[in-house]
Amino acid sequence: MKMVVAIIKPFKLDEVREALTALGVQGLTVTEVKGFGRQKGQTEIYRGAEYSVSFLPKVKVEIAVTDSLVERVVESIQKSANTGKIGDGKIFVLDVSHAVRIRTGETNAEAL
Amino acid sequence: MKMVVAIIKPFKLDEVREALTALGVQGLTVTEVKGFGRQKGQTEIYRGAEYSVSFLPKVKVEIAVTDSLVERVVESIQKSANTGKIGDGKIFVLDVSHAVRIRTGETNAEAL
Amino acid sequence: MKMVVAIIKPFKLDEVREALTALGVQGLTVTEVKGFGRQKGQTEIYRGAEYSVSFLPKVKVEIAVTDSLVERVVESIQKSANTGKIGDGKIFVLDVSHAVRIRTGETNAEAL
Amino acid sequence: MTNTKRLATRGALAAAAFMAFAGPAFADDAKIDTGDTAWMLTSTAIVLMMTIPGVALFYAGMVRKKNVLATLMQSFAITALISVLWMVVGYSLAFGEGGAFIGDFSRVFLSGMTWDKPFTLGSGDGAVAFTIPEVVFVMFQMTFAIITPALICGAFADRFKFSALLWFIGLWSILVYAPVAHWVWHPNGWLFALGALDFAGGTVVHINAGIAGLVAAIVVGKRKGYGTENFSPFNLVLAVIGASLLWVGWFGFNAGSAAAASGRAGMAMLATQVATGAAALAWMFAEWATRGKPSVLGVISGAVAGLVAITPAAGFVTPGGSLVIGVVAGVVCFWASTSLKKALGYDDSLDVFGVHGVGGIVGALLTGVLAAGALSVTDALPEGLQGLLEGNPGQLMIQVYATAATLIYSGVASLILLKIVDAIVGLRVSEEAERDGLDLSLHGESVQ
Amino acid sequence: MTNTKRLATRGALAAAAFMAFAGPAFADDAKIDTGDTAWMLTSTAIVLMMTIPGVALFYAGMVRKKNVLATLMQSFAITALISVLWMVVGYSLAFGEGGAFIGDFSRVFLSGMTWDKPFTLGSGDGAVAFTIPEVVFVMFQMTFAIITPALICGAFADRFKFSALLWFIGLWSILVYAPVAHWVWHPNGWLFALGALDFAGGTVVHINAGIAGLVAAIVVGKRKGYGTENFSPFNLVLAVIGASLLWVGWFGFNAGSAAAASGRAGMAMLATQVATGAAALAWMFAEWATRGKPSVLGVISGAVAGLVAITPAAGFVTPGGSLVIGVVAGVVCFWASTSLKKALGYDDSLDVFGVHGVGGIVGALLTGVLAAGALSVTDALPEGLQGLLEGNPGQLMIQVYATAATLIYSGVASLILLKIVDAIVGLRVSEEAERDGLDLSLHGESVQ
Amino acid sequence: MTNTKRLATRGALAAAAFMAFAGPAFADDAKIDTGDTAWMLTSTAIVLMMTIPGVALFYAGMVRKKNVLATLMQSFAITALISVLWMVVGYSLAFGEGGAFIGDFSRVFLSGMTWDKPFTLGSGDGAVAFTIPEVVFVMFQMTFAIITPALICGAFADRFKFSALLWFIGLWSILVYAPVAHWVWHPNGWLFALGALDFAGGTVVHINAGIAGLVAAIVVGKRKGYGTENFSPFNLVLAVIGASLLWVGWFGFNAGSAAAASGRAGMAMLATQVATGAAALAWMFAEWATRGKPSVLGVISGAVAGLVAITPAAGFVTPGGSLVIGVVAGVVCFWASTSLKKALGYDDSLDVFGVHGVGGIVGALLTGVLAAGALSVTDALPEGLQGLLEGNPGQLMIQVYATAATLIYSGVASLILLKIVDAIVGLRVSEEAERDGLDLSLHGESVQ
Ligand SMILES: Nc1ncnc2c1ncn2[C@@H]1O[C@H](COP(=O)(O)OP(=O)(O)O)[C@@H](O)[C@H]1O
Ligand SMILES: Nc1ncnc2c1ncn2[C@@H]1O[C@H](COP(=O)(O)OP(=O)(O)O)[C@@H](O)[C@H]1O
Ligand SMILES: Nc1ncnc2c1ncn2[C@@H]1O[C@H](COP(=O)(O)OP(=O)(O)O)[C@@H](O)[C@H]1O
Repeated sequence: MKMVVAIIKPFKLDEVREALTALGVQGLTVTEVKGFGRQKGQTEIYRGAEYSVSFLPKVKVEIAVTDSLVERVVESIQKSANTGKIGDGKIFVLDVSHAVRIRTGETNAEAL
Repeated sequence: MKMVVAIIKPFKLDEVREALTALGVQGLTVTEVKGFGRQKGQTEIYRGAEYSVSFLPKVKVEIAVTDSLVERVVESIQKSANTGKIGDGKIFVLDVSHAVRIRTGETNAEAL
Repeated sequence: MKMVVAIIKPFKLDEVREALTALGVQGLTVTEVKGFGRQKGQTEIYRGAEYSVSFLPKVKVEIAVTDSLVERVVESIQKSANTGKIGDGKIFVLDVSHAVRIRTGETNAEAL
Repeated sequence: MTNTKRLATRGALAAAAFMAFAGPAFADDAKIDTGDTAWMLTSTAIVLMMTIPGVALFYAGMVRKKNVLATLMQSFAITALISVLWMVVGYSLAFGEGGAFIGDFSRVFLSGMTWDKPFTLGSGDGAVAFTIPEVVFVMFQMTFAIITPALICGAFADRFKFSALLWFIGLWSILVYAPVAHWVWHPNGWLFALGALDFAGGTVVHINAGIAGLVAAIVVGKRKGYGTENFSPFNLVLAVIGASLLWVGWFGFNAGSAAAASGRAGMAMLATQVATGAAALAWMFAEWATRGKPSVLGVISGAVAGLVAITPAAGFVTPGGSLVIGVVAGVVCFWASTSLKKALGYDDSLDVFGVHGVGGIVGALLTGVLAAGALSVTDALPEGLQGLLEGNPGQLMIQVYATAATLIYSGVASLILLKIVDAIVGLRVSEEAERDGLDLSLHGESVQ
Repeated sequence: MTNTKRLATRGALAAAAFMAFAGPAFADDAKIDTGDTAWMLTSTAIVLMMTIPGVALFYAGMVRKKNVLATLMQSFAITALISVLWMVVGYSLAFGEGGAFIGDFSRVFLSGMTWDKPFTLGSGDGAVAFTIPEVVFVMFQMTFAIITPALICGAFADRFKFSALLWFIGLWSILVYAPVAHWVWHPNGWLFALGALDFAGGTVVHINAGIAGLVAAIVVGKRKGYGTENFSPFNLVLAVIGASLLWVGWFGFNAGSAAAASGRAGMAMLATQVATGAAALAWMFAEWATRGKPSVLGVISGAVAGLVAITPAAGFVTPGGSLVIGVVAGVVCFWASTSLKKALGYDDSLDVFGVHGVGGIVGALLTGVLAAGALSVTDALPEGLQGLLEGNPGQLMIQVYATAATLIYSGVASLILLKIVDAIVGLRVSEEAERDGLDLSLHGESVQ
Repeated sequence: MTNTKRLATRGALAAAAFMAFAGPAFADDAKIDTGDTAWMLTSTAIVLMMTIPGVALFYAGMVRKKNVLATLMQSFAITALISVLWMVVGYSLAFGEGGAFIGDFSRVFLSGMTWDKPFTLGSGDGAVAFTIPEVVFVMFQMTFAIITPALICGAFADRFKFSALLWFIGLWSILVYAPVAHWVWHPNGWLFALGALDFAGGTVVHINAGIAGLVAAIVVGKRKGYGTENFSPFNLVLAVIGASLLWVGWFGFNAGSAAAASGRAGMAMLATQVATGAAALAWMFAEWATRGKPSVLGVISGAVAGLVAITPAAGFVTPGGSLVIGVVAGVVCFWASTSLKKALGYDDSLDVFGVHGVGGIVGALLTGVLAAGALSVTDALPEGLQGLLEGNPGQLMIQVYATAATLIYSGVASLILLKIVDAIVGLRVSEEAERDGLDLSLHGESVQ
């Protein structure tokens, strides 16, 4: 089982979620994060001081999926979150050695 | 060493923390997240428009533990976070290859 | 490839970022989290009730790096985030099996 | 006396009623009344409070997080802009002698304005005499000139360029607001002469802003994601503060329109309170019945609908009449802001038309129905100003007429102004700016 | 003159004092005083501001995030509800002629109310003549009728059904508020006749709301997690805004209760300011000394405690007396809201009893101690209204009596009403609704 | 008449102008004017609102999240503290008869203050007679004594100890504010006698607070991270609410300083509005031109700069004059708060000096340039109070003199007081407390 972690632009969240639902993904977890990368932030003004905002608002989506689905999930995120502009974000895949559904105690694939 | 990641209902946080402390866990990290899953959100009304809120507030708890403790930690979360109702959340276990305590530079088991 | 996850004190974020940039790290993702550990929080007062705040504000920094850089990244965080006081935080290293840059579709090392 | 003439008199008196039923013009050495002046100074302050922070917060509380500051900015910048424009030329065009359609340039830069003796508006038979000095009248009216364009902004929230806003509002204030105010409130104005009843600005302020907002919303187009994305408000707390300050400030608006600390001001305040409470409850129960829950946004919207609808009627109706106006306004504006808007498909972001336009129309017409003569008896007009229910259908026709005239003039003129501004600076921000939010893209700031 | 009679006179005069020491009833063609009317119109506006947004924010700032909107909703909906009820029947029951215990139906729908001449309350010897029209009196009193039930809601915040709230508050306003107001402020009222001193509503508003809140908190039961979970406020900024607007608005409440723009109004304003400042400092230092830090919640709670305690005394005490009342109120209310509440174990969420109930009692009793005759001298009562310190222990006994009567009547009647409403619609939301927060479960909205 | 004498007369008249151009002292049985009193009661209420919640929010909205509550706390605690101190001794030192430099102890605990007849300030030829009772004058002035030190706090926001704040502000109020108020506003005061024009407190309030803030910012030192970390405001919404309430309340401040509900009050209100609007626009366009975007913080800062600059001039200048003052203040304060501050390198956190100090100086000097005699004509002074433009360069010199005197006295005295308080309790929190934020470390609370 894998954990797919995607850092995307916030306004792409709904699109990504729909793309994933279409693949049969039934759950995911979303976190508001700030990203630092090649994309440069806008400049904020404050009483004469100017701050170039180096951290930009991003959204982190975490989806635990069975190994068989990983590839399609990654691909589908890559497509739906893409705008072609710098700052579109990254996808990372991590190993999950065990998963449990709290309500039922089901494990691994059944837990998703 | 493992990283136990649990997505739970926010109001269960204190209970889970106490259960873990009882097991001897000395630290954990908590993030406010939004979850999408089988549990359906309430409907919000806004000037005639109705939005069914698909993202629900959840809490993510991350606990790095030694391999020997993993099983008990997972079990204890599963029990203390359980309400038996849909939306109780998931537990994922990931591998950690290395850990460091910033203050002292201690590593791995001693770092926790 | 590895994912370095560091839980640090919020006011150390800028220092850590600069240290990492000096190493050639080009991107990272930051999340506001609450930490529970050995460091005890301040006491909040509320109309006679006193709550010792057990969760303290921390910042989680996630940096995906190539295996060759891991050691230096960990070391550099450990140095720059260090104050020598309790609560300085932890660094965890996790395995990343795959990485993709959404904009271009580049993978692994090129994706970072 | 022919019917027309009788109506004309009636009109003059209606406005005179609005102007505190003052007697004949004071001799030059007359003294201002300190009590009346105290109340008008206070009213001025609290009507300013209706715009900043009232409208500013009411609107900012309904938008998404990324547009909160830009929304506040609109009300605040408009306040600054109109403060200067009104002094330079607006007041002169609205309240200068002029003719039936617009004032003149006699008060440009407020030259010739007096400040140490009671003020008489207009001249000859129709003149209306006040017990307060002209400078206080100028200030009180300025706060009305400020809030009206600030109200419009809700219709095109989340997508309007700030530079375009300054151009559009500046021109609109001079070319739409000033003339309409002259029509209705200056003794020379043609709607005044016709006998239209508008105690505190149902036509001049609310119908005027409502239709301008609707036109602007249509011209500028829908927000990206309208109908599909969740546009629910970032922080309704702000909207509740805004609505509350609107309610409080509206006492200055309506009771202040008596232009005196009089029983008539008290009656206007009472009518305002009763209608507002009734409208808030009516919207709340209507929503509760049809959507299953009474929302906070609903109850405050209902209150504002009630405040709007009672505005033209405040000094002319009994407490019972206010209750009726409130209930009708609450239900009708609820319907207009939900079902009607959906059916017609325009994106009036914060329901400026649904609440101010429709509420203003409801109020203008019901004033023609419910006006109670007993409240406006004078020697010259022993039966007072009566509405349909007291057997005077003519009044309702006049109200229809005044409403239609305002809708048409304001609608057309706003359209033309928008097209001109669009040609010069463009009305709408870029798609990216809209997505990133106006706070950052227009003003370089954000709410954290 | 027997002692009883003397007291009765004293009572009538106390109220007359409250009513601006007016002279004999005006002849029918008397004119209203524009200055007094201006001040009463203003006072009405700022007392409304005390409830919306004042109390609304003060309370919303102390609850958890999930209940912020529901808490605002309570104050706002109550404002709407009472605006209608007061006009329909509340005013008539409170200020209609009636007898010693309640008014009558003579002013239902405000029929018979006059608006163009000065108003005389009551009739015969005890009548109190005003220089303002009745409609302004109706409006001013309405704002008191609105804030009192809004205050109650803090006691059962976070767990009360919204439907139950409307029922309970509606009935309470008619069956508890109106009679108690009649007792104390109508010349026919038995506490008025007894000579109880209550300048601006210590008994009618604060003790009344405080005890009703306590009873409601006990009947509805504790919040889930009380004593174990961290209930600290989501956003104290809102509470600070609320407390500030309460302070400002209280000038209308207390100085407005002079019913005139008079020196007496000025004295009441000064007493209010001094007591409030002193109470805020007293609570702050008491907390600093016992808990180690001066909290923001503490200093604003102290200010409100001072405002409450000075309310019955405002027109009767010297600046020095106000200082004493402020200091005592600050310390005692701090103790009541922390130690006493803990000891007794009830869950009065936002300390309605600890601040309004206890503060009201402190004020009512200290008025009996500190009343300075010199401030209320009239021809009929050359020594003025004196308290214990000036050698009149009888006044303190009367104050005890009035306090006890209010506590008992309001406590018992509130209990009965709560039981009735519980039987019909149920008082408390489900456990799940409470956990998810009232914003979402009752109103389908949330603060983001 | 020698020139000196003429100036002295002019001075007395300037103040008399400020004091409503009252006639000779009233006979003992004179009646207070209810209209004037109504307006002064109202003004008092809205000037209080300027500090809480006005200044409190304006400042709290500009700091970082961890210091929001501590910033609110400063304004609130100061309000409480000065309410007591002013009554105990402040008023007596400021407005007691005394000499040229300070009042006396004749009004300690307000003993001897009258409340039921019109008040005359000072005695003999220079006496200024009012139509309101002394108690109302005491209250109105108290709100000025409250806001002045509250303004100072912005300069050392984010790093000042709360205990040090109470000491410093308490001493400052007595030893700096009271004397300067006496100099300028008491007929015995030496700047009054000199003929300095200060309608509503340009020197006493703004220059005074501005220079004290600058000195304090320098003495306490820069914030950790100044110049390197991002200090951008947590929630500008609060700052917008604050600025809006400042604008509204300033009508009480400036028009209230006419001490009557008069045409002069109306003129002051108009001047305030025009200057404020112009300054907001001026700052906005200056920023837009030089930084590329018009910020919300900019436009509200501009508005406050305009309010400050028009304060000394409000009753002495024409609408055109106000416009000039507004534009100059907007541009100059923008420059002072950005370029000048950067160049000099001090850390005045919220630009107290840049806005209040510099704006106050701009206003004081331009009053000497633009004063229009026609607005202050009396029988005794047929040409009125004229400025440089009307051929009276002497007035500008006097203004320079008064400005310099205030800057020097307040600067030096503040420095000494700060050093004393530093020695006793220490001015600055620990580095750790500053890092964790003052909310938690000083008050044990936080905004969630
Ligand atoms: N090495 C990394 N580790 C973790 N997160 C990263 C890393 N590099 C980039 N990110 C995240 O991805 C976001 C986008 O990266 P950026 O370099 O701006 O553009 P792009 O994705 O187009 O290469 C960043 O804001 C950051 O949140
Ligand atoms: N595949 C997944 N990957 C990551 N998070 C998930 C996944 N499925 C569910 N979640 C998280 O778990 C929460 C609960 O899931 P849900 O399907 O609603 O109920 P249950 O846990 O009872 O099956 C979701 O809100 C989401 O945050
Ligand atoms: N086992 C753990 N798993 C996850 N996070 C941890 C763990 N232990 C500590 N942390 C995080 O590290 C932070 C610092 O830990 P703490 O025990 O207070 O001090 P120190 O890092 O000096 O040992 C905690 O607040 C928490 O966020």
